[in-house]
Parts: sequence; C-alpha cells; structure tokens
Amino acid sequence: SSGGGSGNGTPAASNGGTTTGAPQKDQMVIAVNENFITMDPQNTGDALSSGVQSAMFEGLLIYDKDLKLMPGLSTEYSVNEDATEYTFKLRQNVKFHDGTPFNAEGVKINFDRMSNKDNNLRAYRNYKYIKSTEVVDEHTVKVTLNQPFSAMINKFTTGIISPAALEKYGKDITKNPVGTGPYKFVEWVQGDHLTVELNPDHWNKGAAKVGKIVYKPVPENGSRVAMLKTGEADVIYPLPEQQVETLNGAEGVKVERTPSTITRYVSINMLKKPFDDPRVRQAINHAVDKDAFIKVVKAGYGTQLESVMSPTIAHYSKQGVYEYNIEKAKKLLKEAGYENGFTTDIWGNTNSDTMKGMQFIQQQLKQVGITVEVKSMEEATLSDEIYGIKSPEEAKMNMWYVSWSSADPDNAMRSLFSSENFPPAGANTAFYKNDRVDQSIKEATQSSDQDKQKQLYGVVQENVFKDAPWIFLAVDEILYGKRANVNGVYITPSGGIYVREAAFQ
Amino acid sequence: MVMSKSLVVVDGIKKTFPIDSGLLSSKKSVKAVNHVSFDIKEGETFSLVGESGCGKSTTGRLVTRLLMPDEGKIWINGEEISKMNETKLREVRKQVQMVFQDPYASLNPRMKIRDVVAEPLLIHTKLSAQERDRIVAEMLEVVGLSSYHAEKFAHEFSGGQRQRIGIARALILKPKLIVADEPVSALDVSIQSQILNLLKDLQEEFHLTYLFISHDLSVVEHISDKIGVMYLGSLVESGPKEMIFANPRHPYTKALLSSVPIPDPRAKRERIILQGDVPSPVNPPSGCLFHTRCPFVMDICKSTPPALREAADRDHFVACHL
Amino acid sequence: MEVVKEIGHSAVVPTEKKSRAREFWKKWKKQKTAFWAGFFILFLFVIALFGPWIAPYDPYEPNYDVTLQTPSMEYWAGTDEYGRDILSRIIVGTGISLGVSFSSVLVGAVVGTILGLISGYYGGWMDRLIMRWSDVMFAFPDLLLAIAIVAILGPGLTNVVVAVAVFSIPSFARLIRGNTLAAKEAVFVEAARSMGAKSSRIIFRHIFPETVSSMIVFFSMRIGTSILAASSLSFLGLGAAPESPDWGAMLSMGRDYLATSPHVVIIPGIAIFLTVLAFNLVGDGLRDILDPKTKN
Amino acid sequence: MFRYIVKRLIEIIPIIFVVSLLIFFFIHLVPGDPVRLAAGKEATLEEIERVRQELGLDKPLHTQYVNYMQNLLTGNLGHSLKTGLPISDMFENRFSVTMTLTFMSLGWALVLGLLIGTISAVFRNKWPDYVGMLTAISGISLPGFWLGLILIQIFSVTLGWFPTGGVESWKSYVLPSLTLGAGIMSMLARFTRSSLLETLKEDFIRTGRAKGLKESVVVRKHALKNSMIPVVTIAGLQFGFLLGGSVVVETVFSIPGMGRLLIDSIAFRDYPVVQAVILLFSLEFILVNLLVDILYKALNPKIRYDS
Amino acid sequence: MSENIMEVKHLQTQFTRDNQKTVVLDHVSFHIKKGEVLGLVGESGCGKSVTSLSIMRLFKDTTGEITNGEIVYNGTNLLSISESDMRRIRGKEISMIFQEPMTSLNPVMKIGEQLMEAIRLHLGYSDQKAREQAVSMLTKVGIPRPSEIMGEYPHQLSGGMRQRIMIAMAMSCNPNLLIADEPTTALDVTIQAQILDVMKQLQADEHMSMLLITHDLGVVAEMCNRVVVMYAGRVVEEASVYDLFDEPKHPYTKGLIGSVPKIGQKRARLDSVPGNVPTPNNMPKGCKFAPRCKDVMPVCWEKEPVITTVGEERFCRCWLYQEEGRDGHV
Ligand SMILES: Nc1ncnc2c1ncn2[C@@H]1O[C@H](COP(=O)(O)OP(=O)(O)OP(=O)(O)O)[C@@H](O)[C@H]1O
Ligand SMILES: Nc1ncnc2c1ncn2[C@@H]1O[C@H](COP(=O)(O)OP(=O)(O)OP(=O)(O)O)[C@@H](O)[C@H]1O
Ligand SMILES: [Mg+2]
Ligand SMILES: [Mg+2]
Repeated sequence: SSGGGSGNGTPAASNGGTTTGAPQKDQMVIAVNENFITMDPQNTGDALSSGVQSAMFEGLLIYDKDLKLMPGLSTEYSVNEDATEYTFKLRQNVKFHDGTPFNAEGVKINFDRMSNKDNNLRAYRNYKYIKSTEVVDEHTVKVTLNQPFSAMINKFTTGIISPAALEKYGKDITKNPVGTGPYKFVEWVQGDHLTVELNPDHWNKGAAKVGKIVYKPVPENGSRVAMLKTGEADVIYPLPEQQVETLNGAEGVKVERTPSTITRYVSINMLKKPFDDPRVRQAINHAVDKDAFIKVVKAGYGTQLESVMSPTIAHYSKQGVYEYNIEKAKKLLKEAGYENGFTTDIWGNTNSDTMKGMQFIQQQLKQVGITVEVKSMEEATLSDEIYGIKSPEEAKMNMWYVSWSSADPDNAMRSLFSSENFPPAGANTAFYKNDRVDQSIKEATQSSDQDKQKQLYGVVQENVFKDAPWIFLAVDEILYGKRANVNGVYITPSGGIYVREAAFQ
Repeated sequence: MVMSKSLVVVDGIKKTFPIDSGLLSSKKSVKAVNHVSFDIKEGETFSLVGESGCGKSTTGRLVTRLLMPDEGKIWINGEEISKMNETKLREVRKQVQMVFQDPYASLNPRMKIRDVVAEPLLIHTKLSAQERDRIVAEMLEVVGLSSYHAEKFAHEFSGGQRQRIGIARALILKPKLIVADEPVSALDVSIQSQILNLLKDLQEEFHLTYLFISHDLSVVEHISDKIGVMYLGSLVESGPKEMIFANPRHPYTKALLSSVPIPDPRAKRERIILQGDVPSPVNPPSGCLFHTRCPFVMDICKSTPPALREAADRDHFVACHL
Repeated sequence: MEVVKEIGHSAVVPTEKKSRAREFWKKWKKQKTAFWAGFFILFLFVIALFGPWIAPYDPYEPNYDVTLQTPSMEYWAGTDEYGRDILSRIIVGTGISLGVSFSSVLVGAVVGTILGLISGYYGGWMDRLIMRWSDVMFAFPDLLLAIAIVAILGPGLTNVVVAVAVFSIPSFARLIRGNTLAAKEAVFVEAARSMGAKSSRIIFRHIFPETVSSMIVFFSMRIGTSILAASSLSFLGLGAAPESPDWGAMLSMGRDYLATSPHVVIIPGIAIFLTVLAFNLVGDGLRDILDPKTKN
Repeated sequence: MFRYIVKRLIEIIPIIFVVSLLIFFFIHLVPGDPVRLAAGKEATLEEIERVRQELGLDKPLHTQYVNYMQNLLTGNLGHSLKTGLPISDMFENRFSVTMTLTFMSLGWALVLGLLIGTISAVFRNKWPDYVGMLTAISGISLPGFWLGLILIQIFSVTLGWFPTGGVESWKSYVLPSLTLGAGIMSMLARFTRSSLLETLKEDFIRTGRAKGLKESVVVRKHALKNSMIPVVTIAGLQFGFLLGGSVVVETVFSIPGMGRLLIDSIAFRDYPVVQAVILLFSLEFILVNLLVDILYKALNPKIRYDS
Repeated sequence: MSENIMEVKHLQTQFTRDNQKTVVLDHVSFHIKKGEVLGLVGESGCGKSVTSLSIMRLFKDTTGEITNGEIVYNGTNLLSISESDMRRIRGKEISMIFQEPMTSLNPVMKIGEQLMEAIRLHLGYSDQKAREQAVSMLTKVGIPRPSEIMGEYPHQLSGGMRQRIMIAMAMSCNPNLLIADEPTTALDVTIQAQILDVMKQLQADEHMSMLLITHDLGVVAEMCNRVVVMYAGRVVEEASVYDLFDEPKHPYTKGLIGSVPKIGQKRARLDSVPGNVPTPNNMPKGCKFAPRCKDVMPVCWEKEPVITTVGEERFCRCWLYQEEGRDGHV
C-alpha cells in the first residue's frame, strides 16, 4: 500500500505553480467521427471505442504508436515452441484506478472472464483458445492454450479491468471503466462526450502531461475540421481526405499522415461465373488504374495495395501491383471467353466514400466492356445479404467494395482467405479456396517461430495475390489534424488513439 | 284555385342541436324546431315567417330531409319520409327541390351554369348529353335566361340571375314541391319583384306547391296562401294569409307587421317596437317563449306555455294566452 | 312565354363563347411571374426530354485529368470529382430529379387527397382511423420506412416514387381534411344533397375542387423536399443508380467538397432552388386563377 | 373543454397500444440482423447463436412481443442491444437536448417567419415582398447540412461568435436552431403571408381603418391575431417534426439528440431502442396535436369545444 | 353654403381589374346639410358603398382610386389633405357604419377593446375614462348589461346587438357626420325597427348629420329628409323625401317605388324594372338606364342626359325632362 496524494489532484492544482504568461492549457479535446459504444475493453468490437479505452486500460502487452508490441502490465514473457504456453512476468507496484492492486490473481480473473463462453464477450473469440490460467506467484501468470495459436500473443493486448470493479458493477462495467492506464474515467455523457483525467499514480508517471482529455463524437466531417480551426478541438480524427487542402496553410494547425492497417479492395465471389475464371479476375485487376483510384477517390492520400494486407502488419511481403493495362485486360477476357465483356454488379454500403469507389470501379471496368451496376445498400441490409446466407452457393453477391483492418497477420489472412471461413461462418467473402493457402495459414498459427511464420505468410500472400480473389486497390492513410501545440498524441495505424504521452507545448 | 289533397303533412316535428359550449360546462342543446305541425295542399303556397334563428330554415331542411327530425312525422305525397333510408329518399327528392337564400353560395362557383342546372338530371336520369343540354336550354328560357348563359360561371351573373339559375335547377326535374328558403332576401327590390313574379308564374304553369320561407312580411303577403309565424322554434300563429294580415292575433305577429317599414314618408302609424333581443334558443324562457319581449305580458305567460288553438276564425290558429 | 318577355335579355352581355382552355390561357397570361415561372418549368421539361442531346459532354464519362475544375469557358459549371461535366449532369439529371419528385408528390397528393376527403367528409371512426394513422406515419422514421420499402419492393425508380409518395401522404391527408371540413359546410354542398346526389358525387364534384388550390400550394412546396428525399433514398439502394446525375445525389455526394470545391454543391443547389421557386410561383399563380373570386 | 381534453387523453391509450404493436412487428420484418451486427464480421455461427439467445431474439416473435409489452407496462423500456445500456439512460440527456433545440428553433422560426410573412403581406408585390419570399423559398430548398456548414464557416470559423457545435451553453444552440428553424420559418412566412392577405381583405380591417387607426396598428392589433389561426396549425405540425429531432442538424452540429439516436439505432437494428424512440415520438405527436387543438381554440374564441 | 356640412362634387372613382380601368363612380355630386339625414338609394352595385368609401378614402388594399372631383367637408377638400390628417378626421369627425355587422367586428378582440380603441385615440382618454365612455355609449344604443358585454366577443352576440355595437363605436367620438352604409339590411324587421329607432334618436339628440345608404325604400321613407337616387355610378335623381315618393320623376325611381310589395295592397303581379343593372364593363353608350326603361326614346340610346333642375331643390338625369343642348351639370 503506497502513500502519496491519492486522487485529489484537481486539474487546477496540477498547474498551480505557473503564474506567468498565458494560462496553461490543461484540457485536450479530441474530436472523432462516431459515438463510442462501450467502455468494456473485453467486449468491444469497434476501433473507436478501443481507441478511447486505450487511455484507461492496459493489457499485459500494449501496442505502441507504430503498432509494435511493447511491455505493458507485464515486463517480460516467454512462449513454448508450439505456441501453447505463455508465461508472463507482471509489472509490480501497479494499482487500478480504484486503488485495487494489480496482481496475478487479477489477471486470472480477467482471463477467466473472457474465456468463459457464457459471458458472451467479444474477446471470447480470441480467448477461447485458453485452456487454463494459472497464478504461479503474486506476479507471474501462466496461460495454457488448448491448441497451438501463435497469434495469441497479439491478443494479450486486451485491457485488464479491476477485479473489484468487475465485482461491483457486473455488466454495468461498460459505463464504469476502471483500469490501470495513464488516464482515469471521469464521465461519459451519452452521445455527447467522454472525459478522462490524468492518473497521478500511473506506473509510467510523467509520460502523459495533459490533465484532462475530452473525447467528442463529431460525425460531420466539415464540422470536425471547423472545430480544429477554431481551436475547439485539439485533435481531430479522421480528417477527410478532401478537406486536407483547406487545412494546409491554416494557422496553428498541423496535418498528420500515417500509413494505416486498412486495406481497400473489392471482394469477388469466386464461386460465381464468370469470376470462377482466374483470367477474368486478373483482367479486372489490370483494368483498374490504382493511381487514379487514389487520386480520385482518396484525394491522393493512400498507397497502392501491393499485397493482401497493409505493410504495417508483421510478416508483410510485397507482391507488386497488377499493372494498369487495358489491352492486357482485354486479352485476358478474350482468352476467358468474355471478349464482349459481361454485366455484373458491385455492392457496397451507403458511405459517400464507398459510393465514390464503386462508381470508380464501374467507370474503369466499362473500358473493357464490363457493365457494372452499382448497388449501395444500407449497412445492416448489406450484412444480411452477405453473411445471412445459409450456404456459400446461395450468395447473391458478385463484387463487394469493402475494406478490412487488422492488427496482426493471422487476422489479416486467416479470416479472409481460409476456406473454413466462407460465409455464413466467416468473412471469406470471396469464397477463396486454395489448399496451399489453407495449409500455410494453419501451420503458421501453430508455430511461434517468427521466421517460419514469415515464410508461411509469404506463401499465403503470394498465392492469394496471384489468384486475385480481390481487386487490389489501396492501403489507406491515416489522416488526422492537430493544433500545432499538441505533442505526443498519435493515431495508430489501426485507428487507435495513442495518448500515453499527451502534452501541450 | 282548386283545393286538393295535402301534398305535405308535418306532424309535431322536433329538432334539437347539441352544443357543448364554454369551459367545463355541461352539454347544452338548441331546440331549433319544437313541435311544429302544418300541412300544405297541392298547388298552395305556405309561408313561414319569423326572425332570424327562429327555426325556419331548420324546418325547411327537415321537410327536405336534409336533417332527420328527432320526433314527429313528415309525409310527402303520402309517403312518410322522416325515417326513410338514403336510397329511397333519393326517389322522393325527385319530387322535392330546394331554392336557397344565397343564390351565389348555393351554386358551385367552379361549375358552368349548364352543369349546375343539369346536375339533377345527371343524378336522377340516364339522359344523353344532348338531351340534357336541350332540357337545360329549355329550362333556362323558362326562367328568363338564354342558353348561351349556360357556358358561364355563377360569378358572372347578377344576384337576380343567379337566383333564376337556382330556380331553373329546382324546376328541371318537374318536381311537385319547392322549398324556397328566403329566395329573395338577398336581392334588390327591383330584382326581388322579378323573381316573385317568376315564382308565381311558374307555380301556375307547373302546378307547383311552395313552402316559402321569409322574414319579410310584405313579400310573404304577396305570394302566400297560408302563413305560419314562428318564434324561437315554435309556431305561434298560422292561418290563411288574409286572416293573418287582417286580423293578427298574436302580439308577436302584430309587432312583426308593424315593424315593416312603409315606403311612404307620410304614413303615420303606431309602431310596436319590441324591447330587447330574441332570447337565446339555448336558454329559452319559461312559459310563453315571447313573454320577455311581449308588450302585453301577463303573469300566466311567465309560467305556462300557451297551446296552439283555433282562433275565432276557422283555420286560424294561435298560441297565446290573450 | 310570358315570363320571358317581361324579363327580357340584357342586351349588353358579350356573346363570345369561351372554351375553358382559352379562358384559362387568357388568365394565365395575366399572371406575369407565374407565367414566366411556368415557362421555366416547361423549359425544364423540355430539357428533361431532350437532355442527352443538349448536354455538351457525356454526363457519365469520367476524365481524371480535369477533376474538380471550377467553372470555366470549357466547363461552364465546372467538373466533379471524376472530372465529369457538371452542366451536362445537371441537364441530363433534370429528367430524373423532376420526374421522380413530380410524380412522387403527385402520387402522394392523389392518395393523400382521397384519404383527406374521406376523412373530412365522413368524419366519425373513419376520420379517427385515418388521422391517427397519419399521426403514426408522422412519427414513423422515414429511414425505417424506406428500408422496408427497398426490402419489399426492391430497387427501381418506380419504387422510389412509391417511397417518397408514402412520406407525402399523411401531410396531404391532413391538409385536405381541413379543407374538406370547411367545404362540407358550403351551401352548394347542401344543395347537392337536397337534389339527391350520392356521397361520391358530392365529394368529387363539389368538395374536391374546393381543396385543389391549397393542394397546389402544398404540392409546390413539397417538390424540393422530395428531390432531396429521393436522393437520400438512392443512397439506400432505392431509386436512381448512384452514378446517375440526380440533383439531390449530386448535392449530397458533393458534401465533402463544400469547403474545397464549393461549385460541386452550389450548382445542383441552384438548380433545385430555381425549380422549387418556379413551382412555388406557378402554384401561387394557379391558386389565384382557380379561385373563382379573383376571376372577373 | 376539460372534458374534451380528458377524452382526447383517454384516446391516446389504445393508439399507443396499436402503435407499439405496429412498430414491433414492422421493425422485425425489416431485413437486417442485430445479432450479426453485434457479433461482428468474424463471428462464428456458434457465437452468433449464443448472442441471439442471450438477447432473447431466438424466441418466437409473439413471445418477444408479450415480453416487451410486459416490460413496457411496468415502465421498463428495456436495454439497448448495441450498448447494453438501459434505454432510459440513453434518453435522459438526449431528450432534454432535443427539447431545448426544438423550442429554440420554433421560437426564432416563429419570430422571423411571422415578421417576414407580415412584411411580405403588407408590402405585397413590392420589393420587400419579393425579398421575403425569396428568403422563404431558399429556406425550403436549401439542404440543412449546407446551411449548417455555411453558418459554421461564417459564425464559428470566421467570426468566432458561436461554437461549432455541442451543447455546452445557450450559445451552442444558436446555429443549430437557426439551421433547424429555417425550413419552418419559410413555411410559417408563406402561410403568414397568405393568411394575412386574406385577413386584410376582411371587413373588420376596414372598420379599424375607418376608426382612424394607423396602418401599423391595424396590422398588428387586428390583422395578425386573426391570421394566426391557420399559422398555428402549421406551427404545431412542424413542432411535432422538431420534437422528433433532426438527424442532419444533430450531425452537423454534433448534438446528442433523439434524431441521431434513432438513426444509429435503426442502422444497428437496435430493436428496443427503435421501438422506444418511435413510441415516444408518436406520443409526442399526439400530444402536440392536442396542444395545437387547444391553442387553436384559445386563439379563436368562436370555436366550441365539441366533437 | 355654410349650412352644408359636406359637398361632393363631380366625384369620379375607378377600380382596376385585369389591368383594365373601370369607372365605378362618374360625376357624382350631392351635398349634405348640417343636421339632416340624406338618403342614398339605388340597386346593388350602383356605387353607393364606393361613394361612402371615397368620402372616407378607404381604398387601401383595393385597386380603387379617386380620379377626379372634390369632397369638401366643412370647407376642406378631403382629397387634398395628407393621410395622417385624414386619419384624424376618420372616426372622430366622420364616422362610418358598415353594411355587414357580422363581419365588421374583429372576431378575436373583445367588444370593449374595440370600442375603447377609437376613444383613446381620438379623445385621448385614459383607460378608465374610455371605459366609462364606452359603457355609456352602449347604454345609449340600448345594449343590456353593457359592462358585461364589454368583455365578450362578437360571436357571442346576435346580429342586432353587433350592429348596435357598430353604431356605438361610430358615435363614441361624437362625430359631425355619420355615414351609415345599409345599417339594417342584414337584420330582421323587428330588430331593424329597433336600430332605426336608436339611430333616429341619436341623430336628433346630437344634431348630427347623416348619410344613410340603403336600397330599402321603406327605410328611406322613415328616416330621411332628402334622397339621392343612384343608378350605375351616377346620380339620377335628387329630391326631398316627400317629392320623391309623391311624384318620382326618373323612370328608374318610378320603377323602384313600384316594385316594392306593400302590405295591404293587393296586386296579382308586382311592377318590376326588367333586366339587370349593366356591369361597369358593359355600359350602354347613351343613358345607362335605356335598356331597362319603359319610356325609352331614340335619343336615350345615343347620348347620356345631363342632370338638370326639375323643381325646387330637385334634380333629375333624364331626357324626358330636358331638351338636347340644355344646360345642367354633367
Ligand atoms: N347545424 C346546426 N348546429 C347547431 N345549431 C344549429 C344548426 N342549424 C341551426 N342551428 C340553430 O338552430 C336555430 C334555428 O336555426 P335556423 O337556421 O333554422 O333559423 P332561421 O329561422 O332559418 O334563421 P335565419 O333567418 O337566420 O335563416 C338557431 O339558433 C341556430 O343557431
Ligand atoms: N374593391 C373593389 N374592387 C373592384 N371593384 C369594386 C370594388 N368595390 C366595389 N367595386 C365595384 O364598384 C361597383 C359599385 O359597388 P358598390 O359596392 O358601391 O355598390 P353598392 O351600391 O354599395 O351595392 P350594394 O347594395 O350591393 O352594397 C360595383 O360594380 C362593384 O363591383
Ligand atoms: Mg334561415
Ligand atoms: Mg354597398
């Protein structure tokens, strides 16, 4: 039990000393585009909620601003050869915001919560591999999996909740988050804002300096930009590509860009004619000008997609691009027997960006004689149409304009290309099936050897790229704006909001 | 004039309109027509006179079954119509047509006169368009308009002409009974006389029976055979025209008669100027309805309503304690 | 006949027999602003019919070299994010925007009017039923309704007309009901009843014309709303294909460019504005003409 | 009148019942699966089934309805499928925000609408009329997001008078209420104009002038109140719409109101929330209608409280 | 001529319809003596109301305008003074009662307020005093429960009561001239009798001049000293009330008097003036009455007669009483 001023440091007190010059700013407003859904890190599905949670919660490991794993609540760990046993040394002298000490028992309670299917938590999907969690000593836990799963290490980033708070709030923990992070929860006004304040007892005290952070959902792009200009917001994310120009040169404002984990592509239903013919799929890839795509649809922000995932993700292996070549595309189509093209359709949601992208594809494919009907659908209906099918043969989808964001190679590849993940069971919406790919993914999951993983994932990327179950389009760039005096706030490639070093100049 | 059987027999009809007035007050009602009886012989003109709101129009609308009486019975041409259903009623309405007080309001402003006049034909007959046009043209001639007026709209006519149109429409099915609700009240004297003359001529020509409603006694005198005087929903005096005018029995009739301005500056006469306004039909006075304004009021009048009884002359009825 | 002789004809009434259309035309010409506004709408209809032949460029043809150009001699209204000529898109889009909004409001007006007439004329439980139904419709979110319509009817221009019409029905029903309540009391309605006319005749021949003028005014106000509504439906996959140059869709898609290339939004905005203005002016003019009291 | 109000209030009960029934079955017919959306793209079938059971969405529809009604009758609106929060919690803040916005929008729409309408009528067919009516028609044909963003650009970014959004103080409400009120203002202006023009033709206006009253007094004291009667009906209808919140304005000005809640909930097929919101809106609509009828009668001494 | 409170000279008023000017009053001239009641009679649409509106200059919101003539009131030409001067005269010196008692009162304003409005304005009374004055006016016109009625709305009153309110309103500032435009046309006979009685009383008490517009010859006979008969926007005859009824000159006047049904006078048919008043757009070229005239002569179709003296203080516009070229004012 430690002494030291416990939790009475009001924001005003923290800048008590400085009386000179302009009043020191101590509150940072971060405007984002959507509402947060939940503050239970173990039951979160959306990037934004977890982005906000990262201020309050920490996992045994944490991602840094470049998506590298670094020690969080554990100081070191070890894995056995076939990736079934993980042992963590926990950080000492850490306390939850409610004063509960952090220890192995607490970790076990959290892991047991997630791995129990009756709790119906989002995290169960990852933690179902855990057979048991053992408290080795006060500061050591050992996790045993029921099958080899190399990607498990990435999942230990899930935030750890105070066991006392879990006990106290039960399901209501979503409204009352209590973690160990550099900021602690103050209030969440539904739909309006969520406020956190500096945690004076954080183990990494001093890294974050801003006294208070207010997260605000501001759905309108133009309004977010306006808020940054007026100084009502210190950081805005996302910054719409089309608006970057208005901020360039604006006083006191900085535009930041980072490559993201988001891949943009068109998923092609390989079970359907004429897409069952690889030449057709390749032809389509050749028919689309990716540079123009980035210019027109992404206002120039983004890079061509040169593999099946973003270069920010581990074990990335660059494959190049299907060069933009109408003649080649036409030739391939002719070989496949579609000299005069064909008619098909493309689906997508109702976002204006998606609509723009779909129309672009339509325009491009028209050049090779393919008539594409653009069908935008309201998200839930779309999801019903795509995933709500009984069997893969039932799928009505031809092409789907979509994006995927993942933090690790397993998630980037197994979910999308493993044949066991055909809808309705998973997200392999191209119905891609390649035995070598299936095999490689499986092997990669079962080995903790990084080199082996790299090689196996390389095989997957190469094969998928060649088979072209997608139209490979682009990797998004993360664009965000901040006031010039904001330091140490980053948007991570996966869209997380990294505030562990937040400070004003 | 040949006296013949009664075309209209009205027996004790009553009509009450519910109104719910004011804050938190209980339901009230207007006794618009209270136990009115009369009969009209074929070819005869029966006039109802009385002040505004005394129930003349309501009586007229009951006779045409535009309203359903609460009590009492009405026979038209021997058929009891007071409880008849709408389909059968439509047949009766061939025989009974109405002429309204405000000729402009009663003509659809958006219809050509030809269509206005032809409407009863459309409703009740299956004539061809040419046939209809021919009959309309004929009818317009009868009322003193010409067929080229048929192409115009109501607003393009003067008041007198409009009333002629209304009459043409009422006549086109050759009905037996015409209920004329203040047909000349809205017209100028010179036009009024044209219409009155026309109505008289038509009555002769087509052997019409009129229920004539008016508040102008001089007009009524000119056109009627029999007269009924109404006050606050009740018939207070009725009888042949000559008797009513020569020998009015009810003080109200007397006042009414004396109120008519005489177009002669030298005429000197004793005016009976009634005091006060017509009482509200929502709260009618007790006893004799007229006692609040009657110059000859007696004690009995305040408590007991007088019954309608035959006066000295035959066919002359009056409801007064005097 | 004696009667006729006495009364005689006034020799001063003009003898010209006017046809309805000519009469209307004569009055219409006198309504200066409405006349020109009507002319403009006519012009729009012509454009709607012949748009594809008039348009200087192919409205669907992208040109990635000239995206988001401001208006110039070459592109009078500038270009959009794909480098398509905005003027050509406006011209070709006239048909879709005008067609959909006009016909949907028309359908809404027809159905709403019938409901309003029935509700107002018959009163009683029928009235209550219709009015409470319209309360619910008012409270019901358009989005949900639209999603359901897409699901039930599928996409297509006709269905977008149906959807937008459905949104308009309750308002029209309300409006017409109010007018019906007033018109029902008119003496000429009573006159028709006294002649033995059936309810259907009274409603359609006598009461309905009385409600037309306010219907027209409301109609003209709904045009703009429904252009925008139709485009938001096309986002849900109902109605015009996303690439088609529907004005409302151009406006909504241009949203992101409001700050950088405002002409992308302003030009369709102006097109909508002028159309709504014209319809309103024509509505006002028509009301004046149809009102028998302002004749003469 | 008291009786009339009571009668109308009693009428609400069956209506709400029918409405709830309608909504319930209607939204379950709409395609889209909240479980699928809740579970996410990577969810396995087994996972989905578990979530479905937990949310009680596996039961037959009529059972679900009975449960729902039972909860409703005990005043329990249920929990959101999306956030798991009690719906009453989600309403709390949003409802008052929407109310404030509604009243402010209506307030200035009334003031400006009446003003413009009156000026237009008084200066009929002169330039103030043209300007007024052009303003009104712009208000109808300008899309809300456009007006909103322009106002933000002018008054927040350039002039810095008002915040770009939020609900911190009365200042935050100024721009959104202007945006939201624009359409209503236009309607009111047009209706006021035509109604006033009618009234100005009335005989009693001439009486006022014959008394020697100034024209401004005639318009203000005699014409305006009479013209208000039809305007109130329109205002009432619009008021109902406003209470439903406006998605566009709430989006542009980042206002946590009912409109966005509804839209978000529909997108997520968050059945309990959607049901609760629509039910609330229906109730509001019916109450506003009642209020309008009462106000209407208060304005017009001629109207009786029957039927 | 100082005994004349008002002289109307060659008044010409026109309306514009469909961009077409229609002259509704043409060379209307007459005078009103102090303390007399002048009757103005004629068929509907002949211009009686327009005459009264012209005197009050109440053409706002209509297309009406006075294009010629003079209206001299107590030596001032009302057509040449400013609008604000005119406002001071309206309601104070010259008051008006309108044709329609049912619509001439503001339906949403309490009776009291409508009455007090003018009193406060013209007499500068305080609320209290204005109220007293209003109540006393109501009493004068025979309204029962005057102070209660002050708090009621017009629709709560009967037509007769409303017309009495209108009279009270018009009289409340003790005007010198009262213009009553068909004050009883909309009322029942018994109520009409009451109202006429009240008006006669007040007129005599206050020694007020009055212009009484009506088409009811009975009312004229009872109320007026002198009568002006109008037809189609022109004065066709002017005479004392006795002369007019004893010996009407103009064929129109004759027809008018003949067409009134009189009680006790048994006639199978009424006399009547055939035809209709010509509409302003279809005026015959010569005498406007020619198409309906029993005694029409060829000259009548050709040229409009001028108004000529046909006796002491008697004028008539008819070819029967003038030779072509004889003087007279147009
Ligand atoms: N539909 C109705 N609802 C309520 N009250 C009514 C209705 N019709 C008539 N009344 C009332 O019934 C009474 C008699 O009205 P009615 O119209 O029959 O009078 P009237 O003698 O024709 O009067 P007028 O000379 O003014 O036409 C009046 O008090 C009137 O207010
Ligand atoms: N506001 C107006 N606009 C156009 N024409 C008008 C207007 N007021 C009156 N007139 C016309 O002026 C002429 C005279 O009308 P006026 O009202 O003076 O008749 P009147 O003698 O008072 O008739 P009534 O006995 O019906 O009151 C009529 O032809 C009428 O149509
Ligand atoms: Mg009547
Ligand atoms: Mg008049």
